[in-house]
Amino acid sequence: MAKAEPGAGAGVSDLAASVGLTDEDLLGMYRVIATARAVDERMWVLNRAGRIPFVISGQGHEGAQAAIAWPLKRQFDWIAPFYRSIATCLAFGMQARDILTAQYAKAIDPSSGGRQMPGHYGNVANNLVSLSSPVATQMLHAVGIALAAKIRKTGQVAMTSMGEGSSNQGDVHEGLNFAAIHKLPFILVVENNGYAISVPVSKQLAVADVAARASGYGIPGVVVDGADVLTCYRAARDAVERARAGEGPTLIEAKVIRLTAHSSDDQQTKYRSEEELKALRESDPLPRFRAELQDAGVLTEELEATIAAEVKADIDEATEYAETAADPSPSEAMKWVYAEDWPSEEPPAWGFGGGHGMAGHEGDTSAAKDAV
Amino acid sequence: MAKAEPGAGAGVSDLAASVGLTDEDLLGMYRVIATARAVDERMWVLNRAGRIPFVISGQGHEGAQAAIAWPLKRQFDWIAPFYRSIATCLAFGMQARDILTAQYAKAIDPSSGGRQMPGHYGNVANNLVSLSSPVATQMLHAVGIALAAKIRKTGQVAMTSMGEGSSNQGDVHEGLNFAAIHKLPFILVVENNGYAISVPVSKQLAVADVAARASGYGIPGVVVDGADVLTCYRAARDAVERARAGEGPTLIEAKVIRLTAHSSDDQQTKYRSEEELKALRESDPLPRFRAELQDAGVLTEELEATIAAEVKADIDEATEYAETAADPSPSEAMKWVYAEDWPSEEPPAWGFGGGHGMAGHEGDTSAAKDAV
Amino acid sequence: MALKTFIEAIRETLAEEMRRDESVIVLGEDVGLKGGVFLATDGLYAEFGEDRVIDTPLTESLIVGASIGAAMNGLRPVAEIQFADFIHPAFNQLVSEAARMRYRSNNGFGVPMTVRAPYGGGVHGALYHSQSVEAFFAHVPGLKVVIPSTPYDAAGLLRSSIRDDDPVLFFEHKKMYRSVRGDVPAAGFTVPLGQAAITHPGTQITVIAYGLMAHYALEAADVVAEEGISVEVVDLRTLRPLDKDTVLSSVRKTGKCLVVYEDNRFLGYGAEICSIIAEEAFDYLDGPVTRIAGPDVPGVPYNHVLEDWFMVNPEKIADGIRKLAAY
Amino acid sequence: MALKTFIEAIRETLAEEMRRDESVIVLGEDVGLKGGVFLATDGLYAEFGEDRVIDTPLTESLIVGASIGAAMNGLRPVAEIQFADFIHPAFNQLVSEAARMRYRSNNGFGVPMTVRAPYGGGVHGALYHSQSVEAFFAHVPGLKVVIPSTPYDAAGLLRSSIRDDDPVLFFEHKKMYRSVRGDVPAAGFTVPLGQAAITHPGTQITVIAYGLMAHYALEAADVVAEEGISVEVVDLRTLRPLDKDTVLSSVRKTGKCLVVYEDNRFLGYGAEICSIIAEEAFDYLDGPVTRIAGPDVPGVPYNHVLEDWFMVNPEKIADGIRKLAAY
Ligand SMILES: Cc1ncc(C[n+]2csc(CCOP(=O)(O)OP(=O)(O)O)c2C)c(N)n1
Ligand SMILES: Cc1ncc(C[n+]2csc(CCOP(=O)(O)OP(=O)(O)O)c2C)c(N)n1
Ligand SMILES: [Mg+2]
Ligand SMILES: [Mg+2]
Repeated sequence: MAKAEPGAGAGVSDLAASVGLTDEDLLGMYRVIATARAVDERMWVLNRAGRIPFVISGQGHEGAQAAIAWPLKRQFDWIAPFYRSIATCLAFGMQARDILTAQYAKAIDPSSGGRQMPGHYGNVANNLVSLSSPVATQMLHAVGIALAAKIRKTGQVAMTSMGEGSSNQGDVHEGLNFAAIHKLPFILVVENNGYAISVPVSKQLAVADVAARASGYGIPGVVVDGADVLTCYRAARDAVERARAGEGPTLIEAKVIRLTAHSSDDQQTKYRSEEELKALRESDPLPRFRAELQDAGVLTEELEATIAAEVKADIDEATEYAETAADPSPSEAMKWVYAEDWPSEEPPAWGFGGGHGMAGHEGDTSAAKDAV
Repeated sequence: MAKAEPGAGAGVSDLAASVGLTDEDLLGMYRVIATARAVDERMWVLNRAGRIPFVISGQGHEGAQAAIAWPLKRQFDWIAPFYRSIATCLAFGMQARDILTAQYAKAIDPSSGGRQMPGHYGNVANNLVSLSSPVATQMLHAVGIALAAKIRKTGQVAMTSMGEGSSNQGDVHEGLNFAAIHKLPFILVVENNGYAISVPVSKQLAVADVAARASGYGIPGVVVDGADVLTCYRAARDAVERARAGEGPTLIEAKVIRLTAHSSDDQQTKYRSEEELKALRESDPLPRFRAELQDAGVLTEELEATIAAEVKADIDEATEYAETAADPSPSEAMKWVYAEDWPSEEPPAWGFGGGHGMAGHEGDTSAAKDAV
Repeated sequence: MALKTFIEAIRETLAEEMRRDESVIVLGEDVGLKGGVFLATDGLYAEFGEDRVIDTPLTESLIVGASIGAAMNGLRPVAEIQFADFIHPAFNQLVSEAARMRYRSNNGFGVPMTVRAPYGGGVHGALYHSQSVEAFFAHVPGLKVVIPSTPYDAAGLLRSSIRDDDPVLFFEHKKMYRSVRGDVPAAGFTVPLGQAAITHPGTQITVIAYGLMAHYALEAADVVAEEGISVEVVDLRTLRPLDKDTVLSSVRKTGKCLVVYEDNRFLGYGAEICSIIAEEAFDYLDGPVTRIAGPDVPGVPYNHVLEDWFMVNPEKIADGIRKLAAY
Repeated sequence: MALKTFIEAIRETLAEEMRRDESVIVLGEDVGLKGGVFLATDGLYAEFGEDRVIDTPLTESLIVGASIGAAMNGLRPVAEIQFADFIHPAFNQLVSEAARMRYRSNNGFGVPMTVRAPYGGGVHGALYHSQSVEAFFAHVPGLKVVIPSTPYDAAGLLRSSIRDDDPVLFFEHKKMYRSVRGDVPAAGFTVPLGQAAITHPGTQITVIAYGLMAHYALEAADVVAEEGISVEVVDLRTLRPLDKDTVLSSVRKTGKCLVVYEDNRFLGYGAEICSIIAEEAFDYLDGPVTRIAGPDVPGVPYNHVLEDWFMVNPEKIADGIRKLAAY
C-alpha cells in the first residue's frame, strides 16, 4: 500500500508543502483512494457474477476517508469505522486481501473469520474496531477508547466515522456530550452523502450541516468538501493536534457523494433522478485528486499508469486468494462466544441427557450436534 | 384552584398588561405556586411523620412551572410532565387531592390508582401524560402527541419538561430532531437546577446552557430565569404561539433551583455546601413573585392572607381525604395489563393444571392465587 | 380468494386498514418513496401521502416513542423497524413505556400501536440481519407478540393487531416474504389474537412452532408420516397472550412434545412452552418435552456453511421427532 | 473472617480490586462524591480520584458503550447502572455490542467489563425501582449473568467478574444490601463463575433459586423441615453460564423440583431451568417441575398491599413445596 514509487515521491512539491506533507504522503493517499475504488468496483463485478452475495461500498467517500485517516498513527491510534470505510481501513493498515476475504467470508478474513457480512471491517492488529450493523453504536466505543487513552495517558486519539443519517441516533448525543465534558482525544467524522438509504437529508435533519450540532457540546464543528482531499486532510490534522494536546473532541463533517446504490440490495433509481445521478460524477474525489496531483507535478502520467497497474495486480491477486481460501468450519462455530469454552452451553446429548430409561443414549453427542 | 377572589383580580394592572394578562391570571399563577409549595412542604412533613414513605418534590421549580404551563389550554393541549412537576400539574388541572392521594398511593389516586411511586403524575382527564421513572422517555411521547396533533389538524400543542441531567439522554436528541424536521407544535422545557442528584452541571454538560443545543436542530432556544415568573410566562407564550402557527418547536431552558434534597432518600449535604444551600433562598420564586405582585398592587396583604388560608384549608382537607381513602385491592392487581382480561395470563391452578394423577386438584384456583 | 405472497398479504392489509380508518398511519425508515427495504409499504406513500406515510430519520427509539405518543392522541400508528435486529435501541420505549402505560395509569391511557419488523435467518443476513427477538418481548406483560406463518394469518392477524387497543409486536419472517404463498380472501376478515392453530392433526407427537419453523415442522411431519409417525403440528401464531388451551390439549392427547424455534435455545421463547407443558401436562407425558432450537452463539454467522450449521431445518426437526417417537 | 453486610462486601471488593489492578475503573451516575445512591461506591472517589471514579452524565447507553470501548483499550471498567430498571436504554449496547464483540471478531476483541446493577422488589420501589431484568440478558449468548445471595459470594463473584475477560452483568438484590450479613474472609479469595451451590442439602425436593429468593427458599426449607419434608436448596449464583451439572444431579436425586424466581413468571429465567430439567431429567421426575414466580403484570405496584401481593415470599414457597411433596 505505502510502497514508495521508485524515484518518485521523495521530494516535497509546493502542494505537499502547503499542507506540511511530502509527495510520498500525497501519493500514498492517492494509492489508497485508487485501491479503495478499484477493490470496490471489483466487489460489484463479483456480485454481478454471482461470486459474492452482497456489496456495500464506499464509492464517492474515498477521498475524505483516506485524507482524514492520514494524520492518525497506524497501530497506535484507533479508528471505529463504518460499513463504507474501505478507504479508511486501507489507509489504516488493512490490505485489499483483507477486504476481499471479508467479501467472500472466508476463514482467514481478519475482520470476522467469515462470520460477519461484508462491510463489517475491523481488526485488532490495526486498532480498527470490529463493527456491527446497528448504526452509530461504534460512536460510544470510540469515546470509551478515548477515555481509556486519557486515563492511561497513552497519547492515543480515537476517531469514528458514520453517515449523516446515523448521526441522529441517541448514542451520538450521549457520546459527544461525554467526550466534550472530559475533553477526550476523540474525533467524530460524519460522512454526509445526502441520503440514509432512500431518505434525503431534508427528511433527516432540519439544519444544513450536522456540524452545526458541535456548538451545543462546546466543541468545534468543521464542514469540509469531501471531494477536496487536502482540505479534508487539514481538518483532520488540526483535529488530531487538538485531541493530542488535550483540547478535546472535534466534529468533522465531510460532504461526500454516494456514487452507487445504498447496497447491492437497493434500487436507487426509485428515489434518485437520472440527472442527480449523472451530476454526481462531477464531485468524484478520485479524478479530482488525480488532477490536483498532476497539476502539482506530483503524479506523472507514467507514475499514474504504474500505480494503476500495481493496484490492479494487487486486487487480482487478492481476489484469487480470497476466492480459493477455505470456508470457516462449523466445528469452530461454537468458539469465541466467551474467552473460554463452556460445555454447558452445548445442547444436551439428544436423547434427554441420560435418563435411566435412556441409558443407551447417554453420551451420544454426535447426535446432539446434528440436532442443532 | 382558579377560583376568583371576591372583588380581586377583576382588573388589569400595569404588570398584568405588560404581559397581556389579567390580574386574575397573575393571582391564579400565584395560587398555583403557593399551593404547589404548600403541598410539597406537607409531603415532607408526612414523610418525616412516617405517613408516606417517599417524597420527591418541586420546591424551587414552581415559578417556572406555573408560568410555562399557563399559556397552554387545559384539557385541550397536552403536557408530559416529570417527577418535579407538581406546579405544572396543578396549573394544568390537577388538584391538591390528586397529588396527595398519589403520595398515599390510594385506590383513588387519579395518576395510577396507587400503582406508581409518588411523583409519577399524569391523568387522562387533564391530558397529562402518565410518567414512568426512566428519565426523558416522555420526550418522545410528547413529540408523538404533537405529530398526531399535526396530522389530525387539531391545533393542539404538546409540551414536556425534564431536568438538565435528563436532557443528555439519547431520546432528547432524536425527539428534537424529528420535531424540528416536521415543525411540530412541540415545546421542550428544561428545568435546569444545576444537579442531577449529586452530579453538578459541570460534569453533565460542557456548555453553559442546554438551550445552546437548539440551534443544532434549527429551532429557537431560550434561556429564562426560572425565578422570574413573568419572563417564563412570556417565553412560553411565544413558544405556544409559534407552535400553534405551525412554525415548529421551541426549547425553553429555565434556570431554577432545587431547594430540597433530590428526594427523601438523598443526603444533599454530602455534595452541596452549607453556603450554597443558604444562598439558594435568594432565588426562591415564591417570595419573589409575591413581592412583584405586591409591588404592582395586585396582591394585597389581606388577599395574600386569604389565599394562604384557603390553600392551607385545601391541603388539610386533601391530606385528610387521602389519609382515609381506601387502598387498592389485590383482587384488581391483575387488571389493565391489557385492555381485556386474558385468563391464560394467570398462573396455573396450582397442582399442575389437572393432570390425571391430580384430578382432585383441578380447578383449585384459590390455591393458585396464594401461590403467586 | 386470491393467491398471494406473504408480503403481498401484509402490504395489502396495510393499505386496506389505511383506507378503512384514517387514524392509521405508517412510519419508519424508508417506508415512503422506497416502499420499505422489503417493499412491505410499497405504494402507500403514493396513495396516502407523506402525512400518513412517514419516512423517519434513522432513530428507532423515536419511531417507537413517537408512535406511543401519537397512539395516545388519537392515531393508530403502524411502525416499521427495518430489521428486528434494530429494535434494540427502542427497547426502553417498548418495555418501560408501551408495555406499562395502561397498567401504570390504571387504564387511563392505552397504546394502540403496532410495531412490524422482519426477523429470522436463513437469508444470508449474518449476525445483525437474522435475529429472532421474540423472546425478549414475549417475556414482557403488557406487550402482545404475533408471528404469523401464512399469508392468510398475516393478513388476518395484522388487521387484528392494528385494531387492537394495546401495543402489538408483529414479527414477519423475512425468508417467507416471497417464498410463501397462500389464499387470502378479499374481504376484511380478521384472525383473532391469542389463538393457536392446529395445522396438521396427528396422534403421537405434538410439534409446537411458529413463523418459518411452522412450515419446517409441517415438512418434517410429512417426512415422518411416511415412516409411520403421526405428528400434530401446532402453529402458535400469537406468542403472547398464549393459547395455552390448544397447546395443552394437544400434548395431553399425544403425550409427547417437541418445541421448535429458530432463536438461541437458552431461554428462547420455547422455554416457556416447555415449562408450561412440564408443569401442566406432566401426568400425560410419555416422554420428555424436548426442544430443537438455534445453537447458543450470539447470532447467525454469515458464511453459508456456518449459516446452515446454525439454522433449524426440516431434517433436524424430523430427526428430533424420530428420536422422541422412539422413546 | 469478618461479618459484613452484603453492600460492604461489594464496596470493599471494589476498593480491593482497584488497589490491586490500576486498570480497574468505576463509572456511573452519582458514583463519585455521593458514593452511589446505595453507597456501594462510597469512599472510592476519595481514595482513587476522579480519573478512576467517574460521575457520568445521566446516560446509560453511554455508560455501557464507553465501557465497551474502554475495555477494548486496556481498562477493566466496572459500570454501575443506578437501578436495573434503567438498564434498558443500554440494551442495544449490551446485546448488540458487548455480547457479540468477541464472537463477531473471531476472538479479535474482548470486552472485560462488569456492569453492576441493583435489582428486585419488596423495597417499596414500584414499577421502576423493583425490576428483575436477568431474563433479558441470560438469554443472550456472550453475556455472563451473576446474582449472588451472600456477602461471601458477592465478594468472591464480583472479584471473578472484574477479572473475567468477558462482559458480566452483576445484579445485586437491593433488599439484601443492608439486611443480609455474613462472613467474608479478608484475603482476595474468588468464587468462580459458573458454579451453583447447594446451600441446604435434602432428599425429597429440589428448590432452585438465586438472589433474595435463595434466602426465602432456605427459610421455606426450614419451615417445611419441621413438617418432615426434606428440601435441597440450590443457589445458582451464576445464571449464565449455567451450572447444569449441579442442577441436574440434585433433581435426579430428589425427583421433584420447584423453581423460584421473583420476576414475572412467563418466560422468566426459571423457564429455562424448568425446560432443561423437563428434558434432561425426565426419567427421574416423580412430579411436575413447578414454578413459584411473580405474577404477570408489568412491574411491582407501589402500594404496600399490592406489593405484598406481587412478591414471592417464604410462605408462598413453603406452600409450593408442600403441594409438590404431596404429589
Ligand atoms: C439501528 C439501525 N437501524 C437501521 C439500519 C439499516 N440501515 C443501514 S444503513 C442505513 C442508512 C444509513 O444512512 P447514513 O448514516 O446516512 O449512512 P450512508 O449509508 O448514507 O453512508 C440504514 C437505515 C441499521 N443498520 N441500524
Ligand atoms: C434512565 C434513568 N436513569 C437514572 C435514573 C435515576 N435518577 C432519577 S432522577 C435523576 C437525576 C435527574 O436529574 P435532572 O434531569 O437534572 O432532574 P432533577 O432531578 O435535577 O430535577 C436520576 C439519575 C432514572 N430515573 N432514569
Ligand atoms: Mg448518508
Ligand atoms: Mg437537575
